[in-house]
Amino acid sequence: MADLSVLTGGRAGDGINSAGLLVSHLLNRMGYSTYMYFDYPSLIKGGHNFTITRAADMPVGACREKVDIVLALNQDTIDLHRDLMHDRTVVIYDSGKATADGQGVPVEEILKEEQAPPVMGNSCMIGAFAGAAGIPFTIVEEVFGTQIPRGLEKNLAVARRGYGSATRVLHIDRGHEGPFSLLSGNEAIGLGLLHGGLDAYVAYPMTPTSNLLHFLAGVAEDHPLTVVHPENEISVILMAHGLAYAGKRTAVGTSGGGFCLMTESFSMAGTNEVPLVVVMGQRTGPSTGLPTYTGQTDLHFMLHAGQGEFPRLVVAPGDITQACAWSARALSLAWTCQVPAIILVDKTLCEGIAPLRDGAFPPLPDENHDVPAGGRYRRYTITASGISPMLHPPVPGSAVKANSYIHDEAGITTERADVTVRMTEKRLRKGESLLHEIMRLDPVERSGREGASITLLCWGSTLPVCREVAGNLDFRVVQPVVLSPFPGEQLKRALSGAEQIVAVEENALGQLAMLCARNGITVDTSVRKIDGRPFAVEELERRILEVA
Amino acid sequence: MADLSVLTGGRAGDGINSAGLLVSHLLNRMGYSTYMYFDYPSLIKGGHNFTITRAADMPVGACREKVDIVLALNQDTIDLHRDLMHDRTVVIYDSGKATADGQGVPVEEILKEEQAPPVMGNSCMIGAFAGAAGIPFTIVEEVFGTQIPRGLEKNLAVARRGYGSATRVLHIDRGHEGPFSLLSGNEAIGLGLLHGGLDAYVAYPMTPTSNLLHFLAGVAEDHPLTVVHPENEISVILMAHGLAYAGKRTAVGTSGGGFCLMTESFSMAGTNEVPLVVVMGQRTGPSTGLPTYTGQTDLHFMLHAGQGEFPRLVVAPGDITQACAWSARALSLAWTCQVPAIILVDKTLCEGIAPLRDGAFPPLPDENHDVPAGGRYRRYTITASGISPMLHPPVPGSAVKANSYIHDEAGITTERADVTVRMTEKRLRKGESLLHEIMRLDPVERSGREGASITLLCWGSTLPVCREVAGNLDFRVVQPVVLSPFPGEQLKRALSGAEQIVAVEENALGQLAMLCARNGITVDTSVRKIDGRPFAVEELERRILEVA
Amino acid sequence: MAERTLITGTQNTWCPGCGNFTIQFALRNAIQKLADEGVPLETIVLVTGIGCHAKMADYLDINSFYSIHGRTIPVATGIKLANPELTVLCCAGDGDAYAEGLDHLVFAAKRNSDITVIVHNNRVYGLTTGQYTPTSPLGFRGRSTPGGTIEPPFNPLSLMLTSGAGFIARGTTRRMKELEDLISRGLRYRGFAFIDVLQICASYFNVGELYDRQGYALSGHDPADFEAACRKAEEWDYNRDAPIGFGLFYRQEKPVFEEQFDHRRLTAADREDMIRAILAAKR
Amino acid sequence: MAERTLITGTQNTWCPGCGNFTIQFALRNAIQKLADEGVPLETIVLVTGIGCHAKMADYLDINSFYSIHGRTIPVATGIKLANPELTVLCCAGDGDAYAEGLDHLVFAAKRNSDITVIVHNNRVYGLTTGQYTPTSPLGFRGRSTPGGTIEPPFNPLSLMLTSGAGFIARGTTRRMKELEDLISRGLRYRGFAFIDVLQICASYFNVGELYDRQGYALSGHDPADFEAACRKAEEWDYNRDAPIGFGLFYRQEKPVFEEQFDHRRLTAADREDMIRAILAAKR
Ligand SMILES: Cc1ncc(C[n+]2csc(CCOP(=O)(O)OP(=O)(O)O)c2C)c(N)n1
Ligand SMILES: Cc1ncc(C[n+]2csc(CCOP(=O)(O)OP(=O)(O)O)c2C)c(N)n1
Ligand code: SF4
Ligand code: SF4
Ligand SMILES: [Mg+2]
Ligand SMILES: [Mg+2]
Repeated sequence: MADLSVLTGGRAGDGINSAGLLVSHLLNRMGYSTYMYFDYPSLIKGGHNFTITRAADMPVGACREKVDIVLALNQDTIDLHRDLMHDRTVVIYDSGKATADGQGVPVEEILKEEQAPPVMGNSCMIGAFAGAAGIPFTIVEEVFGTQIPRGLEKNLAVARRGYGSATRVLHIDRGHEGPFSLLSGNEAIGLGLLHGGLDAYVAYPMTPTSNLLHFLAGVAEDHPLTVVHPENEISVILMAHGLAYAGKRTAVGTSGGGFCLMTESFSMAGTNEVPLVVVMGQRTGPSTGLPTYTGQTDLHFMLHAGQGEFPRLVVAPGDITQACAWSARALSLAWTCQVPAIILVDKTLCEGIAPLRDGAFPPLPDENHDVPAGGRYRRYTITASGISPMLHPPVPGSAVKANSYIHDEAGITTERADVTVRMTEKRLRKGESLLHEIMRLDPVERSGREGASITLLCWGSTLPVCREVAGNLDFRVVQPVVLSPFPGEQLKRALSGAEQIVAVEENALGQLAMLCARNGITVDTSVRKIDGRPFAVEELERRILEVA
Repeated sequence: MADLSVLTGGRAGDGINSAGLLVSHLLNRMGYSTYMYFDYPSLIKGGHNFTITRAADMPVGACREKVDIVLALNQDTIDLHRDLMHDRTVVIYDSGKATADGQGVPVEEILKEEQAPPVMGNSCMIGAFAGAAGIPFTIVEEVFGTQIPRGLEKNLAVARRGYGSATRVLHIDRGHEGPFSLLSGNEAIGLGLLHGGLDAYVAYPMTPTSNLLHFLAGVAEDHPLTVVHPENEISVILMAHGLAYAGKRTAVGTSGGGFCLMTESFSMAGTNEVPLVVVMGQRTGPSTGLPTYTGQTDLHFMLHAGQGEFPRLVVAPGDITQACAWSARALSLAWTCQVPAIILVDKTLCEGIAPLRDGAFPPLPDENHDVPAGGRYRRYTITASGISPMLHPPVPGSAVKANSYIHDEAGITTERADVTVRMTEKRLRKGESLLHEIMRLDPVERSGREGASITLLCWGSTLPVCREVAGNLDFRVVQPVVLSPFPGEQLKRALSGAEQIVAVEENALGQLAMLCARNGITVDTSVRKIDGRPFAVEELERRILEVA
Repeated sequence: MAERTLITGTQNTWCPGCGNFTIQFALRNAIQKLADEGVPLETIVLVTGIGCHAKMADYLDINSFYSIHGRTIPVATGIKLANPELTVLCCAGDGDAYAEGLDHLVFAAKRNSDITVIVHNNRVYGLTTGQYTPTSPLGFRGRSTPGGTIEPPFNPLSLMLTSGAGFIARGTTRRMKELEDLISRGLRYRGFAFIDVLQICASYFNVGELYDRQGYALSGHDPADFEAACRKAEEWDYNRDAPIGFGLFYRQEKPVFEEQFDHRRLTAADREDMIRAILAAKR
Repeated sequence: MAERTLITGTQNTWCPGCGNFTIQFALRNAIQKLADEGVPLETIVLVTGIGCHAKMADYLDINSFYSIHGRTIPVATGIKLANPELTVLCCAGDGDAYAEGLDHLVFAAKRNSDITVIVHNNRVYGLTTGQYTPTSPLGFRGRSTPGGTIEPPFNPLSLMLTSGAGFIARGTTRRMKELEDLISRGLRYRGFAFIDVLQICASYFNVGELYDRQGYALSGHDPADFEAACRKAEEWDYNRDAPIGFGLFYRQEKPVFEEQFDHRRLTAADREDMIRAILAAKR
């Protein structure tokens, strides 16, 4: 079984993320499934950044504890990562910047001779990597051709010299997968939203969803998509309210701190029934916490944010493909059921890079809101489903009235007890309708061996690592993708027959386990991680075997 | 058994709340326990306002479904409240403004003859009420003497005329209770905070806690208390952070919408360990909802608000006396354990008026933070209890560093995995320490008959109505006053032997029941109310008997 | 549309004598005039905050978005962005627009969002029973400041001038005809139109007499002259007694925010092509 | 105190060439000067937001409150209110103080809170990788505006003038000595002192050359003259090329917010008397 891990490290600001991505693309074109993790502190230049690209002949979505190749753009990369190296780890390093046992690449000399600027140093190292790994240079040419927009010739020249300078130490055969489109989670969410009919995206930058803003702002350069970055998150969500009220499918993106500022208007969506979608990227908290590291600590906050009670959709995709598919569905469901929706992700998923697989672009229902003929339009008409026909201004002859107060069917404020009850009941029925829609969409994913004695229960970005561990240990995995409305029946069914349920979560309190307990599902034991770093495969295996 | 209900009604802006309060004071001085409910829509003048004062020879804290006397300052009071009247309800009305079967009081003529201004009309009606109810006029004099700051003589003269104009229809004997200090919930919270050592209060007006701001602003006129009303709620909680960091015991007050704006800084208190107290008055939601009506819909929002995981104190007092005592304790505990605290109340409690009873001013521990001698002060020193010694600047020779990032013991930002884990564990231990403190304070209240087959489980302002119903039906009542950290053991103990647990809540989802389920406590059935109005005694009785 | 009146049947709960009635009439007339000129009524959208002023959303029979306290402006910008054919206006309170949500006001002016903001500046929080606002005079005794405020007011006109607003006016509920005219002009202005309306609060700040005594209609003032507008705006600082000018202080055309977006709709096919192209580049 | 240096041992992670280093040195020197004059170091408190600028909290060995993005100012006011003996200053970013938390800036100026606010105005969001801020020039290409911004910047000095700030200055990291002097004066000013510092961002907005070319030190300008300060502030609009003045634009004494509170501490006995008196009045 092929399974290769490549660590690419260097100073922040030196393009480590791009270099790691090129490594991924090379291995992608070689016919492997890849996964890339990007680790960086909160600073712009000078600190240490690294990526780990893993390539295998099966789907992977997590790192292993050791790497096979280290591509060192500086000395730190060698010194800081000794614990990640094994006996046969090959170190390829820029010999002008580091010394090590391994293959030195005289980057500076090569650049000088090729009259190339210093930024092309990474191309030289990538070339050396390809040479050492036995990747045909034609693949380097293919990858550079699509991935390097400027100075292709010169970059290739430099890469060829790096390639030539390397001794072949590995013999990677061609694999049989892909090639896939490699996407970050943010990009996958963006594409999913676009598939779901996104008209507008509004956001204020915040790790780990800033790159979704950047991605969609790029799309908006060439396409009729409205992308706005306003003065703060309060403005973000209120602009979204305005856009959606007037008929544009709108999403916003943020992280915990920014979401806090949105909660008041999130609750407003509960009452005024304006469909909103929030992409919410978790990171290590509380408060500013570790802004560039991961966590799964905001589940219950998302389930309950905002005063008052109202139905909401919370989906927590587990990998790139689910992220794309469920972002599309979230936008579509928010509009069908006129509820606020949260796409709950985290730094691991947002900034990890992996192949987009089948199922990323599900068919979506047409939403048409039949408006009863005759008489004036009433925005909040009471219906059996709890869902009122939604029109947007202009509606000839009618006023469309949205209202944050308790209101009557026409949207006029009321303080009457009976109307308050009827409108609350309408909201509850809308929640039922939403649950009904969810039921049809397989809200609980299962994999691994049916009938296995141990079931790993997980949510969000721990899915791939759980899948791999379950594969290795012959366990089963159950993942509720939808967390609100809670698919209790499906989850119970998926878990039926489980002898031992082990919840795997990247938080301290066991938030999914809490949610299960509330719904009458008992988790037997938990494995938790709280240091801001995602589980490595062997780490999770060890931790599970300790308790299971 | 004496049990009298008096409805006082009139136009908004006509001082109905004050009139109702005078009625309460008269009955208080007559030796009864009183409770006053105030019902008003969200407008300033012209809409309909009413109060219901209930007086009995036992503690009461809720209204009955019918009233015995209607004091009508306008026609609406008679027309709108027919459903509250029974066969023998006595209507006393201003004969210049209304017509009814009952006792008309010629208010306008009396005012004219006494050369009194129109605002004294209410005094005339109060006098008539006292006359009709057989309350000695000396009691009117006593009450007016303490409660009417300006124009006492003229008000008394007018009241005497009203008194004389009334036919005595009731024979209220002197009771044997009190007289008590009658306080609104807001005032009780204010006094509790003052007892707890409050130095500063910061708030932006919002129903139902605006009157706490007004009350404390009044106190600050004569006493060294810092009261600030800044530009918005974000500023409110951040000023509180600054005040508390620099050593002032500070509380803030708001309702759901304002709390939303505070969540980001609430989470900051999780990380920077600055003690904060938030008085959070629930009203009917979601969003603006019914701003002047009640609800218990924000419990889970309070338990989970803010990104990340950190211990917090949430107390939900059930009556005026608990409100005072637990506000004092909340401030004290926030400082002892360096956690953010929420005093979770609602419109019913905040704006209801009732006697303050024994136990309102509990003794509080001295908090002294022993700082290990030698070396520089480290704000976040890791300790077994999770609680670090807290000093405020100036500390000679040391810098006091608060930080919203994950930090080391000195308060310097870190991104290290190991320190992140240690600091998270420190926070968890702090939660344990808080729970330990809570244990010693009787966090679960019980009343009614031990061993009764039916136990009413309630939280917050439904306590008094549950107590009364339990008294009538020979049930038992259990009320967790502290909701976070959850006193699971105590609650289980309090509920042990319960044959049927009926949760009584003013929300649609059964939020306490949900919290119990999560903690392994099963509620058998629920009685819920969602129209923004508190339970009346008979209503709750009926509802319980339907399901129990 | 002929059969539609502009007033809903909802019971009005403003206090007797409240200036909001005047604003309501002025606004209704201004809207009626737009309609008479052929602007379809259903293309007009009102956004309100929370406060006495905000009840306008219930009382006017036009599209409305009754938002939350302090948050009219970004909603209005969102609506205009969604559909530039709509005429979007806000009725905001002074607590609303000058305290709770001040930043939005500054940014809408800065970006020149094509909306009209009418601030019902009664210089008090009406609906929450009379606390001071950013434009209450120094020493104002409200329920949160029983001893009088210790903060002087700021001057919203000056603030709007420095923020880049292209249409800046002040009206008062004591001069309804002029107010109606200002609103009409604001609604027609392409860009961010700001109208501060000194509104009487009959219950908590009843200073009609002051506005009558000190007020005068601007005349001979050139609204194209920025410096002159600054001086004129500074004439009265919302605090001390001084002449209070009513009328248009400043007017200038600027590039409009919402016009700089691509407002075409993507067809479903375009959309899928776009996605395919992006995916191809990532392979 | 002699043994305390003002710099912590924390590893510095600003980019090479970043203007923050200059601000750090200027600030350290200004604080050292205060200390030399007898102000105890432990009475100085620094509040920072979140951003590159904010790392100052880790690097300076003085009391600090490392707050959240956009929220330095109300924290600083709270600290000063709690203890008027403290000298309180903020290091804020331009994203921080001009976008996320603009309202606090206006209100601190309005109420004349006795704090000093230093805005590290690099005209870009540094830490989130180079998006535009409210002072980026029109057309700025950042990662959220790859085609260039469509909003002109606003002028923070003008905004502070209309907001009532009593001390308004502009410095730059290209002129460290002058900057140090401005900070020193700001820290000594009784009231709200605002210093906009045009800071170089080596990674995302490296316009040192522009500030050198267009910059000049104010001279012959009377900071007591409000009108002159307004004109001076308008000389450069943070957008087009124009002379950029550095120095003190405006200075005036005003009543200080925190001085109007009663700062006595209640004894426990006073406290219980007070409660008893209130209870008695409610009986
Ligand atoms: C976030 C939030 N804070 C506070 C309130 C309470 N509140 C409702 S209206 C209002 C003041 C309204 O004042 P203003 O905007 O001047 O309107 P007016 O009533 O004077 O027309 C306040 C503080 C609220 N609804 N939401
Ligand atoms: C509420 C919130 N929104 C967004 C962020 C993400 N964020 C961190 S720093 C920053 C921008 C900082 O820009 P600026 O204040 O100009 O500081 P600089 O880095 O340029 O010094 C942003 C948007 C955050 N931490 N909190
Ligand atoms: S309180 Fe003032 S603003 Fe509100 S309705 Fe009454 S008079 Fe009008
Ligand atoms: S990004 Fe800019 S502001 Fe931030 S450290 Fe680097 S040079 Fe300085
Ligand atoms: Mg107002
Ligand atoms: Mg900046």
